[in-house]
Amino acid sequence: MPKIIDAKTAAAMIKPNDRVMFGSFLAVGCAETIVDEMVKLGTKDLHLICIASDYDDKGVGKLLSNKQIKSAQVSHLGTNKAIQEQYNNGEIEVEMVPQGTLMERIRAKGAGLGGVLTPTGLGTIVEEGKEILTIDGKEFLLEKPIGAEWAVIKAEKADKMGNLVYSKTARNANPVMATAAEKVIVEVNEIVEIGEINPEDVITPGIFIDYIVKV
Amino acid sequence: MPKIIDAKTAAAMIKPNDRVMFGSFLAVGCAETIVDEMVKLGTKDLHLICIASDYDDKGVGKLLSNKQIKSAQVSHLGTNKAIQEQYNNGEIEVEMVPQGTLMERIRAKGAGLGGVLTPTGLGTIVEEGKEILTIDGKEFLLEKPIGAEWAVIKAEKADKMGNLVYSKTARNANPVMATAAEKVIVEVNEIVEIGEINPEDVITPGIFIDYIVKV
Amino acid sequence: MDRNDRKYKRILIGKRIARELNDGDWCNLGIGLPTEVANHIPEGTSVFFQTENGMMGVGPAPAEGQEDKDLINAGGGFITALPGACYFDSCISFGIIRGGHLDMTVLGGLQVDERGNLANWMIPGKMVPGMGGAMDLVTGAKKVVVAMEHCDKKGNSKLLKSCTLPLTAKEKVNLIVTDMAVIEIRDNKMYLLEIAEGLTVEEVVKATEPELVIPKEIIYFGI
Amino acid sequence: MDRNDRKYKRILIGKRIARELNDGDWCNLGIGLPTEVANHIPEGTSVFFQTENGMMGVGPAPAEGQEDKDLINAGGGFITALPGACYFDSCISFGIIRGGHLDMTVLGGLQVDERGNLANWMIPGKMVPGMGGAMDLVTGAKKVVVAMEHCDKKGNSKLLKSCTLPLTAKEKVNLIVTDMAVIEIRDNKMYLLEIAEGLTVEEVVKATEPELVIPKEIIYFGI
Repeated sequence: MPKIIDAKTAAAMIKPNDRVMFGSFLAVGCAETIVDEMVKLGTKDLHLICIASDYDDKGVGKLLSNKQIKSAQVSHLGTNKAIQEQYNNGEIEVEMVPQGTLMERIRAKGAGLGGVLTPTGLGTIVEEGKEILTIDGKEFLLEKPIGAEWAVIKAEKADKMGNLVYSKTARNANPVMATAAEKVIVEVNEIVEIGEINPEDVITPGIFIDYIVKV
Repeated sequence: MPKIIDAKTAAAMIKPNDRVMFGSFLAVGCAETIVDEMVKLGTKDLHLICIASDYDDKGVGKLLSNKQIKSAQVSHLGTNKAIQEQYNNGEIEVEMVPQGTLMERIRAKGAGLGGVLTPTGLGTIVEEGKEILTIDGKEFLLEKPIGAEWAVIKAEKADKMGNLVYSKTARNANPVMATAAEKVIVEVNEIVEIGEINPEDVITPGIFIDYIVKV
Repeated sequence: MDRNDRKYKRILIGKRIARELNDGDWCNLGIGLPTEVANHIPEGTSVFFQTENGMMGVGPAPAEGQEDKDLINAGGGFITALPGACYFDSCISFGIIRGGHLDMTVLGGLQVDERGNLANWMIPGKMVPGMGGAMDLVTGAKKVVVAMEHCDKKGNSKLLKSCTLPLTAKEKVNLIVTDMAVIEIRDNKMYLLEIAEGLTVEEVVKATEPELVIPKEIIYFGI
Repeated sequence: MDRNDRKYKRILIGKRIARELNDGDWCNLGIGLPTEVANHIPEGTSVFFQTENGMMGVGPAPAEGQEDKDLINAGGGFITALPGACYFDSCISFGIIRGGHLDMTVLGGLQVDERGNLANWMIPGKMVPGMGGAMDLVTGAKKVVVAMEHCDKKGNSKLLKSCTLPLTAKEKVNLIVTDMAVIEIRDNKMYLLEIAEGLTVEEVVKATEPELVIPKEIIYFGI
């Protein structure tokens, strides 16, 4: 059963050099309260795993503006000046991962796979340094799992067992990231009693959740 | 948008030598009405893809009892005498696939992957004839996608766009199979108007569905 | 409207691409120019739009004050959900994209070459926005349509013999619709299908770096 | 109850395995003997049971007449859903299993050897029920416990130096609980942890093919 903690406590558990994945898509579906506490605390040298780097003043972008990220695996950083600058200055190491490949790599970690074979990225710079396998006459890139010490995700509602439901497009990468980290912290707008979420509606089963933070 | 057809029409579309995947787990979540019409029609030489072979008189087992299956990929056949007999007599070709591997292989097809690397089956007869890859010092089996001409699935309810919701453990392999076949036929207990299913509750998006059969 | 007007070009391209869509198609529109396509779906044709951040059934932008902070498209713009819409996570969303379930995807382009290579995600030393979902979309969709202006600001052809920018995907583009022409890519060749009203074949050929296969009969498209 | 009684053995094994579970654990119980474990969870301990056909939070069998045809466990038996239960598809279910998210899985066994190899899914030329989810469970769960009788019907040890039947998984078994003993497998050795009340160490050693590492102090378990 997950522990219910506050955002400050959550932020303090994350240490320098930890890999942290955030479910967020242009700051929608982002655990903003926890991000704010992380910014206040200022823990540095984090490795960021996220779909996009969001905005300079919104979502995970705040951690970039505050120079807390030393490296990142993202699919998009066009909406964030801080990371573009730090990237151009060599202050941050960035691996650009196609969004679908990023999702598959995270899912692979969560589902115990050693990797997946994907056509995305073939013939592009994404294939650099990667093994290419030919399966039944077609070429595929071998993409390896991506895991993390922490997943910091956002959901609409949790019951006390950690079963989660989301809101609209704020769902995005949150469910898959919940499967792929050693510890998972979810920020929710509402905590309800066990049994108050219809078992058919649960998107993320409670087994994946370690900590719940209520906004 | 999917077509609404009757079970007899559905059964008649499936031709000899077609690969057909059925969502069913010991006959729960099985499109029984379509199976019954397939038995009446008697189309032979089908390739069956299913979690289990169900029972001789229930679920996909009825197709086996009626000798309509020439080959099968399943994870379990212990509850079905017909397939055990036909297997021992050499009348049917069976590939035993671990259940989780079966799900990943079907998902791989549906998600455009060339294969997945899994530890399940290592050191067992499942690894026979398969490539073993070492990723970061750990061995994995390379498992290839499984697709089919047809997925015949069962859901509780569909709207007219093909968005589906399921009932309890009758969900099982139905959602993943909906992604992996050239044509998908769903048997449902109820068809509702577009907009009557909450967009948050949809488990299988309508894009995957070609035909709806109402019981 | 002036043929050189940006808005004219946008409508011209969007309207022409809309005609590629069939009733019941499932489609993903990229950020920018491609979104114009949604404004020109012929009456009586139902097309369902995906946004790769996790939804099928994208509706028009909400009225001011009606925005839902949890409901955006892949460009970060507020949207609405049409009846029959559904939400899903990014994994399912890219399963739809990569599994070949989309009938069509429309993307912007920096360069397209005659082998169907597309470059649209980075300019080395300059802009590194990242590929986002573009590589997956171009690799996975059944039909890949590029919507872009025919020439860059300096007047150079964006249709090339060989792309010089880093690729988004290799040999995947099926159709290019520009403010000057509709061009199909097949067997490593560019086939001129239609030209914009008011232009001549010679003007299109001159503005295009690779050789164009010219049809016997010229078809024109307009707004 | 007689120590040779099947029901006695079943309770003895189930009760002992139940003690391996910690408050809040997530666990999968195989068909047959392992299901007995659910009947012996210590009071005050919450354990959540998965059924791999797609549910977390398995409750006891329903009262007669209360069966729901859509609610079964992996053995096909009718079950109920506890408060906090949730349903998911087989892909997510095996993601939970293979991704290492289950604290423990309990399975029956035909043979276990001192390297931790398990055979429990087929007898060549005889029974071919198939592995179902067993290979995934044994490969993926954090702790793998085998529940079985110590000897077969002929009195031969089911604990072997080397399995002779086709394997379910290689070197994955952590603990064996039989009607005679609790044995841990570590570094390719079998460590005797406890013996059943009424038995002597000599009797257990005699009934076991591989060498057992005997503890200094003998602990007994009973029902």
